[in-house]
Amino acid sequence: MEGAGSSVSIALAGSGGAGAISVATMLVDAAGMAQWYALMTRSVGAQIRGGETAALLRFSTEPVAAHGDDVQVLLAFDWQNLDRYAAEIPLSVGSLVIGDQEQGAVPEAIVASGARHIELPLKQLAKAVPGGRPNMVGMGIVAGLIGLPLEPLNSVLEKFLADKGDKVLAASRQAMHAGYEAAAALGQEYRLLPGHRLPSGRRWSITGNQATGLGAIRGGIRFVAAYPITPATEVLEWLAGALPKVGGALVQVEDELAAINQVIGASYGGTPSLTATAGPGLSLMIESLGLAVASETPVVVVDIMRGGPSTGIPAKSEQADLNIAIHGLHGDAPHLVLAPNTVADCLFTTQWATHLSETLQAPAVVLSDQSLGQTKAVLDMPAGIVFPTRREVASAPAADQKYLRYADTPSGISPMAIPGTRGCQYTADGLEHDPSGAPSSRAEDHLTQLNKRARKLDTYDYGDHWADLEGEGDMAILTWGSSTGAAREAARRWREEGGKVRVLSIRLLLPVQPERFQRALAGVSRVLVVEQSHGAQFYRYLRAYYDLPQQTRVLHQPGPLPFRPRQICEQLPGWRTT
Amino acid sequence: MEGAGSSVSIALAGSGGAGAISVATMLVDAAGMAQWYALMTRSVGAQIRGGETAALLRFSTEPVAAHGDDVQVLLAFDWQNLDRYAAEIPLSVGSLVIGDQEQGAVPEAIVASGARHIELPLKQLAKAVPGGRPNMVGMGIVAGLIGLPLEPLNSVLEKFLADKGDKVLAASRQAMHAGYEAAAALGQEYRLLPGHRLPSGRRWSITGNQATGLGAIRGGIRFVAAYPITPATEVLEWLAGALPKVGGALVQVEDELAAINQVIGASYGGTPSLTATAGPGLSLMIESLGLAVASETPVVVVDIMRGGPSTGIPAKSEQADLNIAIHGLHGDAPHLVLAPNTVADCLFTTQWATHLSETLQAPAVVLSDQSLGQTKAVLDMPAGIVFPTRREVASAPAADQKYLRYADTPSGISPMAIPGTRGCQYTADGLEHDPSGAPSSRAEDHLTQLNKRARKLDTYDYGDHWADLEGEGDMAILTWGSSTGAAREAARRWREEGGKVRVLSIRLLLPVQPERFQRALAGVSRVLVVEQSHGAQFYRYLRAYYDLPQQTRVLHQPGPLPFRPRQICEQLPGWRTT
Amino acid sequence: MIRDPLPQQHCADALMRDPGCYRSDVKPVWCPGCGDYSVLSALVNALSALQLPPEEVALISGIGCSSRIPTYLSVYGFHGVHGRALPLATGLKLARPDLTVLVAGGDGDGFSIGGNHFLHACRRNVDMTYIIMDNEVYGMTKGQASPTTAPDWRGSELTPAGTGLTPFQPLILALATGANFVARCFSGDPANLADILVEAIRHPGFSVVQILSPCPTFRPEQRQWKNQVRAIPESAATDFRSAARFLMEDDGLSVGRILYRGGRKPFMLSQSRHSDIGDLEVEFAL
Amino acid sequence: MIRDPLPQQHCADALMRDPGCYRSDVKPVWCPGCGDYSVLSALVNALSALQLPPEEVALISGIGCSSRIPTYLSVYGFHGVHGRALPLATGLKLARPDLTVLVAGGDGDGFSIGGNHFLHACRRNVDMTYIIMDNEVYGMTKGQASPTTAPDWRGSELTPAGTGLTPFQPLILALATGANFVARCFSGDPANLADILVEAIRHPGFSVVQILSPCPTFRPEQRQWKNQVRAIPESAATDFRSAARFLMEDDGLSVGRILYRGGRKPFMLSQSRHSDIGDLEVEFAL
Amino acid sequence: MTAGGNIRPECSVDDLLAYAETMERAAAERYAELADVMMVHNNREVAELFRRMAEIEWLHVNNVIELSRELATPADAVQPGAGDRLRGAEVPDPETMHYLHTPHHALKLAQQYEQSALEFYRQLAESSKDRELRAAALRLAAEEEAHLCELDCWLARYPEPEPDWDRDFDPPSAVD
Ligand SMILES: Cc1ncc(C[n+]2csc(CCOP(=O)(O)OP(=O)(O)O)c2C)c(N)n1
Ligand SMILES: Cc1ncc(C[n+]2csc(CCOP(=O)(O)OP(=O)(O)O)c2C)c(N)n1
Ligand code: SF4
Ligand code: SF4
Ligand SMILES: [Mg+2]
Ligand SMILES: [Mg+2]
Repeated sequence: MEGAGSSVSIALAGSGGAGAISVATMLVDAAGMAQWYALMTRSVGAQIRGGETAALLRFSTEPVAAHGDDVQVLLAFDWQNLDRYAAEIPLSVGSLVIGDQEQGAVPEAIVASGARHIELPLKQLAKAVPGGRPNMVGMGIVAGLIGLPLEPLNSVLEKFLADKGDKVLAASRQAMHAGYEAAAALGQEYRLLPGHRLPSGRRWSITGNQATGLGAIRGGIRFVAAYPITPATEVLEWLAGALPKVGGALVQVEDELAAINQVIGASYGGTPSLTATAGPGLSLMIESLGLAVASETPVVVVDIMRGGPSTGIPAKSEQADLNIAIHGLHGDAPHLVLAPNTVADCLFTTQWATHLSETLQAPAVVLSDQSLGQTKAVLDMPAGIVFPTRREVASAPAADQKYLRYADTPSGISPMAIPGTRGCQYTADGLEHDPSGAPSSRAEDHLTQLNKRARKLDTYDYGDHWADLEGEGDMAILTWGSSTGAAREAARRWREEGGKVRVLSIRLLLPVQPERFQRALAGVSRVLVVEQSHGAQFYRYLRAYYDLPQQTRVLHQPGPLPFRPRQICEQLPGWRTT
Repeated sequence: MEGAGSSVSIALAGSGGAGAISVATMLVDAAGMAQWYALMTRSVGAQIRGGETAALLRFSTEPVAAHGDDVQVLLAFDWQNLDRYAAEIPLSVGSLVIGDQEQGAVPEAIVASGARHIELPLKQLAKAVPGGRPNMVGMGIVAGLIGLPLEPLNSVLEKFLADKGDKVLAASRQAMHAGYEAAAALGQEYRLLPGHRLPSGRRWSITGNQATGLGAIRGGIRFVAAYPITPATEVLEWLAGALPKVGGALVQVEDELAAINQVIGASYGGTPSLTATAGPGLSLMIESLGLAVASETPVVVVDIMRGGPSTGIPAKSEQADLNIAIHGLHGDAPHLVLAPNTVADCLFTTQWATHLSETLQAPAVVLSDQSLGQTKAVLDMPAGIVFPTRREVASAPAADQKYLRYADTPSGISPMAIPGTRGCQYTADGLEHDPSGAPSSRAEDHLTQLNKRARKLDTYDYGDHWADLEGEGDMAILTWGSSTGAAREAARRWREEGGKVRVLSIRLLLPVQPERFQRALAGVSRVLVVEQSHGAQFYRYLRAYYDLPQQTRVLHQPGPLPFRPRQICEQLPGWRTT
Repeated sequence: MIRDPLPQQHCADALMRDPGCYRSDVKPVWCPGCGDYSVLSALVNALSALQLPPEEVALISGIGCSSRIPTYLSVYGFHGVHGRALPLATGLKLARPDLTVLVAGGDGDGFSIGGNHFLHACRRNVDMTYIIMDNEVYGMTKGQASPTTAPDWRGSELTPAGTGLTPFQPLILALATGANFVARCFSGDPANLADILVEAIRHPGFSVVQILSPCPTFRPEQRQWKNQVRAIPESAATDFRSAARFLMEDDGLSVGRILYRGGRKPFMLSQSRHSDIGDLEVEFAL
Repeated sequence: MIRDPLPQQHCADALMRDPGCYRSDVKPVWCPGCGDYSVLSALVNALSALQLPPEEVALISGIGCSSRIPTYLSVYGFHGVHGRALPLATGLKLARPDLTVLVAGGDGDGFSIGGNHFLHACRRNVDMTYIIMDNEVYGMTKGQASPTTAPDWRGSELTPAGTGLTPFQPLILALATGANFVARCFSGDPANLADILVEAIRHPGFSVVQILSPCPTFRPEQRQWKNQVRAIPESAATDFRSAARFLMEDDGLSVGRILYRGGRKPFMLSQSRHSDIGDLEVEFAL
Repeated sequence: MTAGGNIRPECSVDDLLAYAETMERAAAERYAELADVMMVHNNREVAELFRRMAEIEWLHVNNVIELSRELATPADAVQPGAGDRLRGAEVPDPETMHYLHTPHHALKLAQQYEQSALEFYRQLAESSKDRELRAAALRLAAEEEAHLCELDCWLARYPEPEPDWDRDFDPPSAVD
């Protein structure tokens, strides 16, 4: 399906310790240095160590945000338990499978795909080099297959093996070369065209979770409370290292209840604050998110979604925390919900979420997911957007005036006093209150504050960032988050075949933007909703808040398998004709 | 507005200690004995003791589920801070206000209503009786005004003052008589017609929270874990006394996280189990509700809703936890959500929820609210419905078979082994699993279990209990929970004026019943949605899951003020003409 | 409120801040006779003695009668959710080490739902003062047993036969987990309480002050506390061991003295090195 | 799995149940070298020694590497959510006092997120046995500091300078809050561990068994534990005081003995009186 | 509780006057607070009484200031410690309050504290060897005595209430 030449998909598999992941990581960086784009996701077994592991790679001459339909080349270091995740490595008749016969027969699941199969003596080739390892041979094979020049390969090897000593480096280089040469015999079919030359440093290699961390720092976050959870831990780990360098700090806490309350406390003190978690942790933060709403304290909570419900499938992706993010709070609790839709967008969306949360004095939930967060991608250096405003703070009132923390302003945003400001002392409260903050159970005060809290979010002008719209025509794909990549690729193919289609990927999920939505979909009569959830949560959300055309279809599937562009394409033509 | 003769609304007010609540409670019981119906709600200030207190009473010859539009008589023992909750005592030009001039002038807020005002020397009358108290005089006045016979009055006095000694009883009786006589001078205007005579014991006097407790026990609940929270504490307190009498038990626990997990544990052991809480507690239970979904453990969680968000307005009512109850869980987590719509229905709905939860091995959330829960009502003895089935349990499998806890059955319900059952040992899990319960992250297993968990809820036949439908015509009021009472009264008035209208009050909020809904609304072209939330949560929910006619209006208002039938009526005719 | 006829303004500026400067104009909803009134008096007197500018003090609480206290002071306050005052305060202090951070609440808030944060706050030893108004009951929800309630108290419908549980010993746990200052006081002696609060606030690290503060509404028998409390003997307060040993034997009614002052360094976040965001981005550039 | 060649069936019926009878056919995903394997062995041996019918035993856990253990046994199991094993087990035992209820998990699960339930489980003293596999790290999330981690351990990117926190002392807290049986063992001595587990399960009330169980993956230095542990002296285990005193001095590496056995009556719910539901309804009838 | 804090027979007049001023001030504030408490709980009658007491205590404050001026003592001889302000003999204890208290109770309460103040000053006057101090103490004692007389008069107007004065038919309310 994808044009060999401008994009190629390759999977590396083997039991843990075989080194599939480290090889894939190096290949991604090398590809970036070779002026290509790349992305890499991984699939792991249930074991902490030594489990089945696969790295799914895509190299491309153009920026790339999703995997293709099929894996064109599968290189397996061994066949241990491959059937446990064979479903995640879509092979077809056109695929090439490279195995080492020393590792036994090709599993049935692979044979059944009809893929072409050849044997290469990876282990033997490695053994020929003193200290050589099969994974390095494999790295050479992949590099050779796609035509990756040796220079970047050598430099990533040097970088990754810097602390291993010269002997290891030399052996690795030699083993890689052996693979590189072996690949020559396999033909030119998988070679990539040259990419666009960009100045050094203009391509980045980054994971979504790192991008989220960087976006937070760019947005101004300087305090983070952390409780580890898969797949959010890397956001926290990256921030732990980065924050102190910019005058911020991260603290590991006892649980998610502490995490959310610590960030509320820090933010109350004037420091933009964030915590990152996954579904189970978000569940525990729900009560205190409501406190942030009622006390009007800005905080950012990043949820790196994983398979649910409950503990679910921790290491795999799903877009099924939309419901809880939108509707999870008790009482009427307006807040912000945003979702990045590419690895790069993890940076922008987290930064914007921080900006909005600070500006609007409301909690923001950022819904990333495992597939964005743990994807490592080579991409164009993200633009350095700077948002102007920051939290509206109060200064000492005139002598005859009393500071009203929850003043009923026209915008709904009330200047917030930062402790230390003389004359503005107030008590922030989760109890309903009057404008001064004093507890009140009067209907009138309740209504005023409910109106105010809703108004500040509803009337703010979010501009064009609310969603990404591309394409034209009377047909639209409506999607969000990590499903956007596959949807865009499907749309591209559709257009290449002469069709017209819009793709609307909503970044700002709450507050809803009905007017902008209507404008974006003006003239659209057919909609395909694409989302990775069993319960069609996004579709239900759209129905609740937006007007959809009569002809609306929903393509929803749970995790852990990501959408393949083909699945979306299949919905388009069939639908067009019926 | 309401016909004096068949219904009368009376408010008793005074600062805490004046005895307004106790008098109102006695009057309700006495009215029931006098073959009437009654209901009583209360409004209290922020003080634990000695705060402003009002009891709102309605007496009627027919069963009654909501307050009327206005209070016809306000009897104030004093005027302390009445303005703090004057909004909750709607007076009109036709109302009568009785005060004691010794307590100072009538507050401006009362005068402004235009109500007629007379003075009675309550305190003096009381003082005339040694040991007499003004509240007893007040009780006599109200009883006299509505024509409550002396016999039931005396017997409730005896019951309530049983442990206070003869002297107190005699003094109270005498003071009450003094009031009774004083009322004679006030005319016949507020006298009620005689009610239907029912055999003794066929009328009950009960609060919604007590009815919830009784429903739980009738449903089979035998284990309750309790963490106190307003306004759910009384459910727990009643159950603490009642459970041991039927072989069950209640345990007070350290927090809501413990409560939900204890009931999951007890239920896993085979004992139908429940916990009751309010919004903040429900928020804390969210993560483990997901565990109940994934592990397929039946549990019932009663949420007595109060004003939100966050700590909100703990002692007042609101219907704003619908969102969290429906959508609050992370991942795709199908479960049951039910809501009673009258005080009596608290019994039925909790019982039914228990039945469904046990049958379907899924958690059920019951959304009652402060206004149902803390209303004391005289009503017809609820019917003793008995549901046949109970949890489908597994027995020892054949020797060559392995017990599969999460077997993919056609109904989606898999027989559950109760610990102690030989040969069926399994591990219940919140991790995704295969049919045996062993952890699995395979797409196939995930899909099977997601399908199964959705299917068991979606395909079950819930019968007619899913909603209450009354009336006919092409216009419908769509409502739920405690707003139903006012909606029904509005509809009744509408019909009395010759109009036609249906009232559909949805009891089973999740899983949704689109076919039943369509049938119930067949021929309806105009819908008025009525709900007590600022964010129109019920309306959004309806849009998400049901098809509403083009002409749909929403009447939504936050707490704490309840709907008055007039507000709903006003929406009907205006709407009809436009 | 009838106040010292001096104008309020002096509170912000004057060299001498009266206790009244630390009170807000919101009137407590506590029941007359509640011990929390005296805690409030003692606290404002302590703040006055310390002459802390009100805007540099923050008082954080959870939910409960006692947790209503921030609204009654003129310092910065946060009335959070039930059981989470300590992490909220911790976040604030870590981000704003310049503020004087106080935490206040009840035995239910702190030891039932909030028990985990209590342990971890003691371990973490952030420089804050935790003021627990212990009435051995959940006042606000109408009188249920709390973790410090005696096992045989039968006053609640939820536990009609008593809880049967070993009462929670906050000070033993505070010592065992690392709190840096431990004292027990009685609201009925607000003068002594004020003195000890001054010391607690001054002492670096996490200070725990348990205050027996009666709830006459749901525990009327606590009106007798004033006849039952006794002074903690000086010998109990010589060091960690003697404090621990004393607490293990004590019935909980010994009050009025600092039991332990530790020398552990308070926990702080280091946020020293400053560099540009651009420097962080270098790691991603190819 | 290589198993006793006897048919499985005998496990249910035979008079003599082998340890193998208590193992399921699901293979652990633990890393080779993980201490939890030995805990599993010791536990099945203990159950075999007690000859408990597998269907009358329930093993409840939270989330973590160690918390995976129920799946590996052939008893009833519940792998709940992170930190909530104790309340889940408590509910089960209260409702089903006939079952033998065991709780297992890690130091993160039990003392970080689950710390509050730990305190209250000790106070409540329900007849259960709590088996903590303490590796001083969060294994499952790839090696962060747990409450029992030494303050200067720098192995995690989340706490690159160490936590700086006083380590959590589970056994001191267990004693202080009312646990009825307290022991510390080492997974490297599974025979001793099995013996102590037998005693712990037999002992009425809440039994706490802390097991040093190394995580060679994230704490490779724990491979040295086998050379570092020493036996708890007999004198430490004579009574509550001696146990408490010993624990306060100990560095946490003394193992292999029951430190305390108390005589407190286990908590149970009384559900004695039986009457008809109709009798309950009388109170409402007018 | 040590009534009188650090004030001993061997203290100076300056100390006594500083103490007295602090105490009278504290008592005034406390009565005002009790008045507020009773207002919040809708016990207007008792609130009014406490308000009166507060006013009287403010008069005492002024009298002490007057006395200081007469004796030309420096304004703040002793810096009171945190607790000293609360350590006074006549600062009423809020924990004796009840929301259903009648004026009778309130007056009894006041009487108790005024009495203890009176005794404190009297004892000081008797045991001190310093003439000036004795004179000052006696003057302060006389003031308390006058106040006590006034209280006696009021009390006569408010006879003891029924024994079940604290019976509240209404249940307490839960607000959070
Ligand atoms: C999550 C949550 N659960 C329960 C409650 C109800 N609640 C409010 S205060 C309280 C107990 C208060 O007891 P304590 O902390 O001792 O304070 P006191 O009122 O005795 O001063 C409870 C259970 C709540 N507000 N939030
Ligand atoms: C609510 C929630 N927060 C965080 C996690 C992530 N998590 C899983 S296991 C674990 C820690 C496990 O540590 P421990 O209990 O010591 O077990 P070990 O793996 O060391 O045996 C964490 C933080 C989770 N599953 N759920
Ligand atoms: S209920 Fe108890 S704790 Fe609460 S205010 Fe009243 S006396 Fe104080
Ligand atoms: S990570 Fe550590 S605790 Fe987890 S299985 Fe491996 S060795 Fe055991
Ligand atoms: Mg308390
Ligand atoms: Mg661990």
